Amino acid sequence: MTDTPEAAVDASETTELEMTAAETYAASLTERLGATGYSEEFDTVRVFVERDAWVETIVAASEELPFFSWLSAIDWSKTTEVGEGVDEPETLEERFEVICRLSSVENADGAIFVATVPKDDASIGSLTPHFGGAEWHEREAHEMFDIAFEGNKNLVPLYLPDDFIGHPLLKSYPLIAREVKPWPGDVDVEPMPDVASDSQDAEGSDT
Amino acid sequence: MNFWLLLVIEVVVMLLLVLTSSLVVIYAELKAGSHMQSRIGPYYAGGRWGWAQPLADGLKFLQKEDLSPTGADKTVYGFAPYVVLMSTLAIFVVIPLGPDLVAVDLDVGVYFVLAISSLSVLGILMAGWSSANKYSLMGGLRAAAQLIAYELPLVLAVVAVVVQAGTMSLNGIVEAQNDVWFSLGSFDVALPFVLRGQVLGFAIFMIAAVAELSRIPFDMPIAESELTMGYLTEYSGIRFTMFFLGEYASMVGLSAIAATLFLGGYGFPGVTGTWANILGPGILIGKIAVLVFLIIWIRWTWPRLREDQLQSMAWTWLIPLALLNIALIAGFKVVF
Amino acid sequence: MTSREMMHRSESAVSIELQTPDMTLNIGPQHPSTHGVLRLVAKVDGERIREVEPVIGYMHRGYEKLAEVRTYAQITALVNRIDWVSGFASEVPFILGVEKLMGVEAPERAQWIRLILSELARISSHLVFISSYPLELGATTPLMHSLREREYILELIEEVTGGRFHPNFNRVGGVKSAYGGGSTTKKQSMDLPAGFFKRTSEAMDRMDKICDDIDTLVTGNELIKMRTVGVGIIPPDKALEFGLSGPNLRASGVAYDLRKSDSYLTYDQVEFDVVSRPGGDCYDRYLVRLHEVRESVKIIRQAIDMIPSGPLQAKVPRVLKAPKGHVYSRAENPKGEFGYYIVSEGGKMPYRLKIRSTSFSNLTILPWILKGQLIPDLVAIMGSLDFVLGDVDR
Amino acid sequence: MTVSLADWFREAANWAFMIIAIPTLFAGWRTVTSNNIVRAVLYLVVSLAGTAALFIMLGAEFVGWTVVLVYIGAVIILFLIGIMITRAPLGVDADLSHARNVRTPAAVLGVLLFAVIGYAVIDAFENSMIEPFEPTATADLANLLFSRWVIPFEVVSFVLLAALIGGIALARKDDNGAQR
Repeated sequence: MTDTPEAAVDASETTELEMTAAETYAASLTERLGATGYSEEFDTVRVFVERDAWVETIVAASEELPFFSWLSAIDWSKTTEVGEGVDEPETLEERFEVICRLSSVENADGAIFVATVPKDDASIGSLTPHFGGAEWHEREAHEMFDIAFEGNKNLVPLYLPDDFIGHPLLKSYPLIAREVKPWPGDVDVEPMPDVASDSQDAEGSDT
Repeated sequence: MNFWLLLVIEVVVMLLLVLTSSLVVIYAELKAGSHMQSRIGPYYAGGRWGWAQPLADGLKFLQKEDLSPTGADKTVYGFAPYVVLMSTLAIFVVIPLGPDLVAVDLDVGVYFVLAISSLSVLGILMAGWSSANKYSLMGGLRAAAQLIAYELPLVLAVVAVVVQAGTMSLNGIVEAQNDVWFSLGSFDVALPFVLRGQVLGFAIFMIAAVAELSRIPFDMPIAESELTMGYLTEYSGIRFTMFFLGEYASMVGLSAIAATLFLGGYGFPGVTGTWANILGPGILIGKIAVLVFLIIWIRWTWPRLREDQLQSMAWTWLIPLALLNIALIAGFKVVF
Repeated sequence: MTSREMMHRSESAVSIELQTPDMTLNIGPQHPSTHGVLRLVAKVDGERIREVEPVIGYMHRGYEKLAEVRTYAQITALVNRIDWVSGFASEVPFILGVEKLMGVEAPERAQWIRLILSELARISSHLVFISSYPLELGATTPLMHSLREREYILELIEEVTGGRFHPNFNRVGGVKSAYGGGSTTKKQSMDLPAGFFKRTSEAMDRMDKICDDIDTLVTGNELIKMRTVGVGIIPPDKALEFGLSGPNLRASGVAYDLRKSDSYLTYDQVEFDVVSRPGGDCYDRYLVRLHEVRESVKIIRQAIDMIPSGPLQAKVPRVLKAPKGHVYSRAENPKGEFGYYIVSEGGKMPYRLKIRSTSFSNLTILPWILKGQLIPDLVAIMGSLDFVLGDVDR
Repeated sequence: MTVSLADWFREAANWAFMIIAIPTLFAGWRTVTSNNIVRAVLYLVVSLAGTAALFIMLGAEFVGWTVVLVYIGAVIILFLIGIMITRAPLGVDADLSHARNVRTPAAVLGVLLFAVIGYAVIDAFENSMIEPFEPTATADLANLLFSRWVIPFEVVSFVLLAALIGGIALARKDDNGAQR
């Protein structure tokens, strides 16, 4: 996979000396699953998976990470109707990322599996035959991003009314309320209290 | 003319008795329930202790709009509460308050009570079916299945009493319990049936009575968390009040029957003759109060059973036990 | 055969077609046992459920979209509205994630305060369960007793945060200066209100007492056992497959508690047991929650002894800007694993915020578990899953 | 001894009889003409209740209450449960409106039955009067039932079984419908 975000490191190149525990774990997990790459930042392990290998990789990973936590998607878009845009729109490749997190139930291990799905062919295999809990998550991703999950027989809207038009979590979907009345933005963010200089003796006030 | 006057007086007295007793029981339920839940309960209505709360509730219900669903069978829907209320009111007719204080001393008093009280099922089924609501229908069916299942142990428990007393007249049954059973020297002992080997019968009767009343732990017909309010779901205003009154009236009625059949009715050791007529109602009311409190207590303590558990309890426990009870009592009667 | 007879025949054929014994029962969205606006479309055969299709979304507020147009500080006001029964607990993982993203660490005292309030929120949430669950089975009295005790917890939360349900108390790098702590115009960080710890430990004594009361009133009650033991059994593998977490998972015999296995705040410094039960039925789910109240009491007692003095806020820049990155932050909420996956492209607002809400995942098992159950068991099972609709719909 | 019409109307008991009998007859009529099965059953209840009331008027209290307990309280209720569980639509049920070629023989049969029973009753009792308001002792009835009439009594109890079977038969789908 060539279009992984910049934080991603190719699995074969990670033989650096100063690897954190999470990074070591990420590297070994990626190798065991035969995934294309991984990234580790802020203790969050992401493992990149080919779209075609999506289902089997996750099923294989569930041997050691049996807890199906959630499934969702990210819309990487150069332009956004509302909210924060991407940092470098000119180099970004527009795509969906389908993300699914599995975790261990014995220790802190866990990983987010990421598969890239092109926007013009937004479909990926469904996890429902293997994880009953995936059905609702996939339905949600389907209605919010218009990603098809092949094999999920019940891809009807979960939250939205049946006659709803549009896919709200797409970056191209405007927030109607914002159109009517602009949000004041961060003007009303309350000022942070000045702490370190004159904080009270905390215990003193409590007796 | 005398007959008609007496009839009118009896009807009025009966109605007042039923109304006041159910209002008192409603109040008792409000108060006892709230104290069991560490609440105060009604407090303001009426000035002191919120005694007028049941009246105020009744007035509130009376002035509410009497709604009926569009798809309902209006006639049946309208008649259902009356059928239920009628069947509970009729019970009071035969309950003896004293040796001479009984509206109608029927030769077949017990039989009459059982026959009439079985009619309330009809009203409930009518209500459930005619409401055009699935919850109502399920509630009505549950009620009917439940009442039929518990009618049997109830009847069988009563049969044991009839066997022991040798009469179906309620007055006769009370008198049988006031008869001298044995003497300790010069001291004559009269015991109610519950102390004469009818403990099992009494327990079966009370369990079946609570089930007939559709109260917790047998309140599946109106199970709020499952069927919203069961067959009562669509009722409002005065018709709802009828069901509501009917429930409490039959609580009093069945307690009175239980007190009469098992606890000696208006009888009390040492109270005889005219005194029995004067003190009889008070004694009976005291006994009813104990039973009513028991029923209230159970309600505020237990959860509800499941429909199948209720059925299996009736068919696998209560009915065999009731049959055993009859056999024991009959054997007892033959031997002594 | 005359034409009249033919017509009659066809009429009766139609009426036979319509007499299917299956009835479609719409439970909710306004129904006492659905805790709000959940709707179940159930195909029932008498009282037996053949199939059930949960319909959610009546409370969908689009928090994931809203979060994309709000700054990190503003989002904290949203997230405690997800699971309002334990509002504070939903804030914690988010704020921890943002702090991780920004490289800020809250002072130790603030961490302890978060821990205490999280546990108070857990007790409050579990008390709601303990009160409402017997109610769904028909017992009304435990409701009053445990809600009365919950009031003491809510008062404590209000005393510190100013809000009973929506505290909005966390700030990036610490907690808000406590309500009632003194003037906030002097721009100094105020501490907890005077006497808070004393009142907390008094409340903890009450919690022990109410647990004992509930034990005698509910736990040992034969009828409660008849209704719940062996009902709605979730085997551990199914629980994991459907992403059940929290007490629901622990009742299936999986002792998975993020406070132990992926410790955050200062949970590694306190001693407590992870409550788990092997049965996986409704009764076990109830018992796990009841015992967790006791464990939370234990944790809070230790925290009161161990809390250090110090500032409540770390130094943070006035305008909060996160670096580029992905962070998944999770915490053990009263209802289970609560997580936020924050994707930042640099800037004041997240590029994407995925909220892993607990009740949503816990409810995904409904169609599987309700199949073939009785309607009274439906109530028992749904109640035992302890969901909040705001948490399901987000 | 024959009574004139005026004498007949002077008697309060006869008025009571009319008050009970007319609704009973009407309910019986509606039972067979009603288009809705539940309503038909409810009319049957009214007609049975009227019958019970007539029995009580005649002093046969035990029989009267037996009709209430067994027929209304048990048979009808079981029947109602049976049809409500399976098919109890509100409103008009087309299935119940019979063609004329069914109605006419039924009416003829009914009239014939009435004539036969009426003739038999009049033939047996003619003008003998029944003393009003003197209930039969239940004990006597019991003695008779359990000595002379014990076998008919047991046979009659099959009526409950018949009600159950009838309920099942109604609930079953017709052969041209799908089998459960």
